[in-house]
Amino acid sequence: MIGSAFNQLWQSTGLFGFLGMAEGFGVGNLVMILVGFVLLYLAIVKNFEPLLLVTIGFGCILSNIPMGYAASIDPNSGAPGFIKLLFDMGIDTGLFPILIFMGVGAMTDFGPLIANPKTLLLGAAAQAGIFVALLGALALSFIPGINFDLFAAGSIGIIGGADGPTAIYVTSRLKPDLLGPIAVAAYSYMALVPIIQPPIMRALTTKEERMIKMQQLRPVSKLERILFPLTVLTACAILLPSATPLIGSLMFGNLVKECGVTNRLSDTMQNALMNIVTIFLGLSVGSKMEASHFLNLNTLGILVLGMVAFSIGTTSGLLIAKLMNKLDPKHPVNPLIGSAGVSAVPMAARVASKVGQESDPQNFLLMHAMGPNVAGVIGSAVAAGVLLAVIPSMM
Amino acid sequence: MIGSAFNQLWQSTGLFGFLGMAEGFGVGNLVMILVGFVLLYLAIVKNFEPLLLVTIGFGCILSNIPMGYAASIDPNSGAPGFIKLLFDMGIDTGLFPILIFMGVGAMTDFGPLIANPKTLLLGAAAQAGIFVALLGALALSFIPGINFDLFAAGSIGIIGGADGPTAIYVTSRLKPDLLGPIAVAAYSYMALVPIIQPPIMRALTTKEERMIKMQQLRPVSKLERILFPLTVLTACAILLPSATPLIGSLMFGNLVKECGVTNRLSDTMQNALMNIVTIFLGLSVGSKMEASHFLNLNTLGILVLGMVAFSIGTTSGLLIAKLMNKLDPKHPVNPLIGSAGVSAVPMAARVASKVGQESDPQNFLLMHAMGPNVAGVIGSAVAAGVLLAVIPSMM
Amino acid sequence: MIGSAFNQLWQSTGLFGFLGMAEGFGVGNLVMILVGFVLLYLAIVKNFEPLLLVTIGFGCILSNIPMGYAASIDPNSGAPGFIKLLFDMGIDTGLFPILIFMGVGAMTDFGPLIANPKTLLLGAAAQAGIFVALLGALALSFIPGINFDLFAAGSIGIIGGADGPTAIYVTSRLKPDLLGPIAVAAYSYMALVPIIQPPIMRALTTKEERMIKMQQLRPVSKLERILFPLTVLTACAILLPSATPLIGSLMFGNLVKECGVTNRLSDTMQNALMNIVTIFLGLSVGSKMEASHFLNLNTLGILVLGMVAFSIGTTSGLLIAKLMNKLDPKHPVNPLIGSAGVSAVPMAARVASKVGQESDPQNFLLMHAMGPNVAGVIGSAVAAGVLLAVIPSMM
Amino acid sequence: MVFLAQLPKEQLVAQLENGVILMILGITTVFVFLTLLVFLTKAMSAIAKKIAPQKPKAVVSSPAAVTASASSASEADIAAAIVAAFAKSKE
Amino acid sequence: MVFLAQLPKEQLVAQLENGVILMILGITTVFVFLTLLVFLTKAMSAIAKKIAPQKPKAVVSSPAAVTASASSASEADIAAAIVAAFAKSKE
Amino acid sequence: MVFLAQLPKEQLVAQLENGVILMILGITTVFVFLTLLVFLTKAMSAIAKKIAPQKPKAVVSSPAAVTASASSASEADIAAAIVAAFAKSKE
Ligand code: NA
Ligand code: NA
Ligand code: NA
Repeated sequence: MIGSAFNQLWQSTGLFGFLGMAEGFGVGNLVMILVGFVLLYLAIVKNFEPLLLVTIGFGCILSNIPMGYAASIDPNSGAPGFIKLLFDMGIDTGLFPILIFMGVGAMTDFGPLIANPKTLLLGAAAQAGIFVALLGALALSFIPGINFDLFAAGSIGIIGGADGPTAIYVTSRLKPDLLGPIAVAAYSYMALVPIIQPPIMRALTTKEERMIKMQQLRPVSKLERILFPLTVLTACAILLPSATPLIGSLMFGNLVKECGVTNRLSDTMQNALMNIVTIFLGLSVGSKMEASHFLNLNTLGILVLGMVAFSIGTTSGLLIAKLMNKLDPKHPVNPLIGSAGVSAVPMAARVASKVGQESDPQNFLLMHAMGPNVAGVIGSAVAAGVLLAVIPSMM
Repeated sequence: MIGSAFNQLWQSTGLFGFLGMAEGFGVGNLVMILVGFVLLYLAIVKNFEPLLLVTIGFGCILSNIPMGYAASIDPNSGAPGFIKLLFDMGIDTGLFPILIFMGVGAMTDFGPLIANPKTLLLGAAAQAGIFVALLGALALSFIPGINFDLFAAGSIGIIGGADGPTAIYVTSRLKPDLLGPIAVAAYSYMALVPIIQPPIMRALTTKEERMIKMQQLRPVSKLERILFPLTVLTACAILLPSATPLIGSLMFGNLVKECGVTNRLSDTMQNALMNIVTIFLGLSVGSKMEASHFLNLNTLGILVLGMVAFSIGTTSGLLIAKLMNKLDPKHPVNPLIGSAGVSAVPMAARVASKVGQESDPQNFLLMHAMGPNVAGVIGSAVAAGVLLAVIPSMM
Repeated sequence: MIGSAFNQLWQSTGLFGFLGMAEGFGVGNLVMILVGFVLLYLAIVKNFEPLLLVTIGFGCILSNIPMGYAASIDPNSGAPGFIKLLFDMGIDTGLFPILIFMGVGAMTDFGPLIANPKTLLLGAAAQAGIFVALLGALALSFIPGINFDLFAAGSIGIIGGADGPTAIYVTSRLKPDLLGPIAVAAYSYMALVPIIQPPIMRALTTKEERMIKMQQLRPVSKLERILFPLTVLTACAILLPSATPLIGSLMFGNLVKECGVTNRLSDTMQNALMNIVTIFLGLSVGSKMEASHFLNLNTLGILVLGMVAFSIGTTSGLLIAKLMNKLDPKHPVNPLIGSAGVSAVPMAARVASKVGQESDPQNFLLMHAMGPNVAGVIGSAVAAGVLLAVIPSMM
Repeated sequence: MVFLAQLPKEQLVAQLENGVILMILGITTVFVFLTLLVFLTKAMSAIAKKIAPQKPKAVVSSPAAVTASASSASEADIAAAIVAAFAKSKE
Repeated sequence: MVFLAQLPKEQLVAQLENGVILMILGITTVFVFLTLLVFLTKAMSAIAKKIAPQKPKAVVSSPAAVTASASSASEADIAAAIVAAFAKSKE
Repeated sequence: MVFLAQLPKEQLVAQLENGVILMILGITTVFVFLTLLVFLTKAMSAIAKKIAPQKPKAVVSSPAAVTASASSASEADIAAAIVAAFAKSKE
């Protein structure tokens, strides 16, 4: 009798599960746990977007412990695990990325964009990466072993938006199974921006272009800062209602910050609320790192396409900046700030500034690059709105 | 084929919806969005209860964007919008106003009330406005185009409680459709207290009465501060269980603050938790600003009755204070503090103090007015308990 | 007609309920409310774990107000009370204790344990109390009037884990009806550790043993602190997946704290999130203090068994420490630190230090006692994992 | 502007009668409850004085600290934090 | 490594066609929207200047303050940590 | 006081047998798990020393900082409050 109890206990060990002796578990779980440890390594040692990659990595590990049922329903008790509860609460419903976006809005300074609105076009140009990657995903599907439908392709494309919450929101709406690899790709490449972008920037610009000095930004009044989120919201309401959740929450956070009479709400959005949601969101996204959806050629395809998306976005941002200089030579734009249009706030803007100072240490581009950088956030949300409005009606 | 896709996109623009070409949307949405902007204007420029009116206003705008489905179910995907999620989570269940009330309890100092308990009667008197407005709502219903049933009348009456969370809680229980106009009326009139009350106060008191100096309040011990919330809770348990959620959460917050051994909970109740819930509650309440429930004569009736409720409450508070002076001339009460019994904490108490100083700049009434002011919060919750207990059994 | 309305109101008073005139209520509610006041007294005046006992006590009072329906469904409206909402959200699902455990992990310093890992054995030994109490519960059931099934016995045993969230988590999974008495016993005895343990400690040790000085703990590197939670997690994944929720969340919190790149998440886990969840959890647990499940001999049995569990845990911790000294005399262990293995962090460690200084005021044991103290937390979670994995399959 | 269908007159009259009852009931209850609370509070203070006679510690707090609504809390928060911090630091 | 069943070729071609449409549609919309926003922002600034002419208050804020992503809050964390450390060290 | 119906004796005996099994199983598992952890922790420390040999950075932190329960966080709260208050007051 004790023997049978010990046997019962042995059958409930993780080892039993890793060896594939329990239904639904196997060595794939072990591999995914190792992937989780790699994410922790990248986050902690390499400092890759640690807030998200620590939580995603840990969520991946917990969810892959055999018979831990942290992210699924325990078949014995019928009770959902705590990560499944969090997932159902905030990812399945889309609530968590929206709340994160409120906090992002409350942390964003649109001042540089208001001072120089034409940098919005750079933020628009850099979204080309999204659609090229989308097309690439559909093309790659001709390769045996890689299969992306239109929903998957849209989710993969949005990696090129270089904006974590937007990528998670779109994927949770279109193709939740791919949340794991897509979120990991999005955050990893955002962390890799200082490595991905500079070679492209140097290749596509001349030294003279990189030395272009831009006019100092004019001061922006408090009233303009208050009216700007309302202006964007109005444009969104008239033109693209499907972007309401993303653009609306971003602009809500920004208005709460800028209006000056709701500072306690702004403070909570940026801190307590954002941190709580980040913890829950990271664990939940990590729970989608399942062997069956991760250990296949599709994931490889996603990683390749994510890199393509970032590169194309960088390129088109740079090229449009050069085109703007041709069309309007009186107000020169340093083309390096075009690459900041991919978003990846504020990393991409810092990279633009740093590459600029290689050519002229006295040329401070950071503030100028913040314009296209935050424009890229709006641009990605607009692109997300198009994907969410059109893709479901195409299938 | 591209043409049809562009057509598809055109049919998903907000403009298409505003023009009434999409089912369920129309120019009413546009009007409600303008109402939302007016609320933002009142909040930001006129400083009308900004924490609530910014969030309600923004929630109103987002919810009225055609085909944004922020506060309803997207018919294409079947997914609820994020404001609908928040509404179902906290308003439909009644949870959010209760949590706010905990925070209010943790912010309230009942010291002045404990030092001078007879000011509780002033807080009782000022609730007359609630019931007069209730009756008024039923009377107004004889006018064609205005229709309030008993549930609506109770919800309208509670505007006279001059207490935001109480008004939202009662309305969410009795008549959720009216949440929008009732919350807006309640918060607007609370912000307008410095304009509504002084003329009534001057008209109903003589200069001698306004110059009455009151005895300095005695010190209140820590033990009394701890026992007070428990005393009120006990009275509520014995007499009026239907007020348990409101009185109970208010007194819970107050005990957590006063007991001295749970400061970290008190701090969170007043800050992180309260701010998070305020954001969620404001957006959710705003989502009830629908054209179909707002753009009719009823809303006009609600605005008129809210004003009546505040005026009657102010009047009865003043008159009872004068009566108390007649009955007990040895402990004179400055009748101006009677008007603070409507709640609208701490605005009404400040108004009492300011009007008092017009007649005698050396007469500091603020602390004396805080007694009836917080008594009004208890009084409104008691009145709410009666409405919640009796109205459903009358229909 | 007014008469009938007043009668209606009288029938909705708490008094009517206490007198047993309303179905489902009676004098038992009154007794439970008094029990709630006793808990508040213990928390506020005697300083017994105030964060939990204030909230549990208040939850008990609110839930027992007749016809307040704070923790049940109002039969008239069909709406659940706010404490029932919180209970269903976080206790029924098991989410709240898990989130608390994250915060505990983020507050725990495993340094002393890493520096002297053999103290893990002391944390193991002290779990004997859990299983002795479990057996005791089953034996006591032979007494008429006391009845515990295996689920109840497991929940009672876990009181001996001396760890609040673990006790609440296990009980919520195995026997939610007993949540009230078990949580109260667990927290009360944790507060009583300075009274329960010292006599046992003095009785089982000689003065020489109590004067044993231990080698100074070696410094622990940051890398070790990061690797430790991952090591424990790995062991848990391989051996005891059923402990994943508890061990996993504890180690997640600890990694977030120690890794150094996610401080804002760690701060929120320890403060805003932990406080919010504590408020919700305490009220919810208090709602399980129902007359029908509390006012019987079982509760008396639980209180006796809880005391037995603490005493046995203390004893076995001490005895194993003495055994370790026999087996490895070169690295002497002061047996007093063995009693800290019951957890009750950090109270038990402080008690060990204080009793040690009675014999030698220059002997500072606190840091040495923290090792077994936090080991006890891991030990209890492991024991919980066994109970959760085996008990359901035995019935 | 939406025009709502008018309720039938009998219902309106019945409602009005119920409203009058509610008013009487409500005002009575509020006054009874708060009057009772006056006496309970006085009794409570008397008991408190007996239990802890020489501890009339805090003077009723200053105007700045007296706030009970969310909107006015920001200054008060800061003030309260300073005060609390100072008080604790001097313990 | 899991090998997925290949989708039928006709579906892949149809998808690709839809993808091209999506691309044209998406890039067009993004450009139209953000171009419109350029003009709206300029108009907004002009209106703002009319409403409140002499309030060009804030210089565009310093680089340190310009952050829009969660990951960039670390400086604030560090500052808080320094301050907390100081506080502790003076105990 | 509620008197509960007595469970049948056979069930009580069966339960007790299961309880003994649980006890043996539980105590064994706890000891095996934590003993294993002793060795794993030692191995981990050895590996850590190899990876980063000259970084025995922090002395084991002071008693005041060693807390693992919710109730003991108050000092840190107070410190944070003081700091926050000061910071705000200097704005
Ligand atoms: Na972007
Ligand atoms: Na009131
Ligand atoms: Na323990």
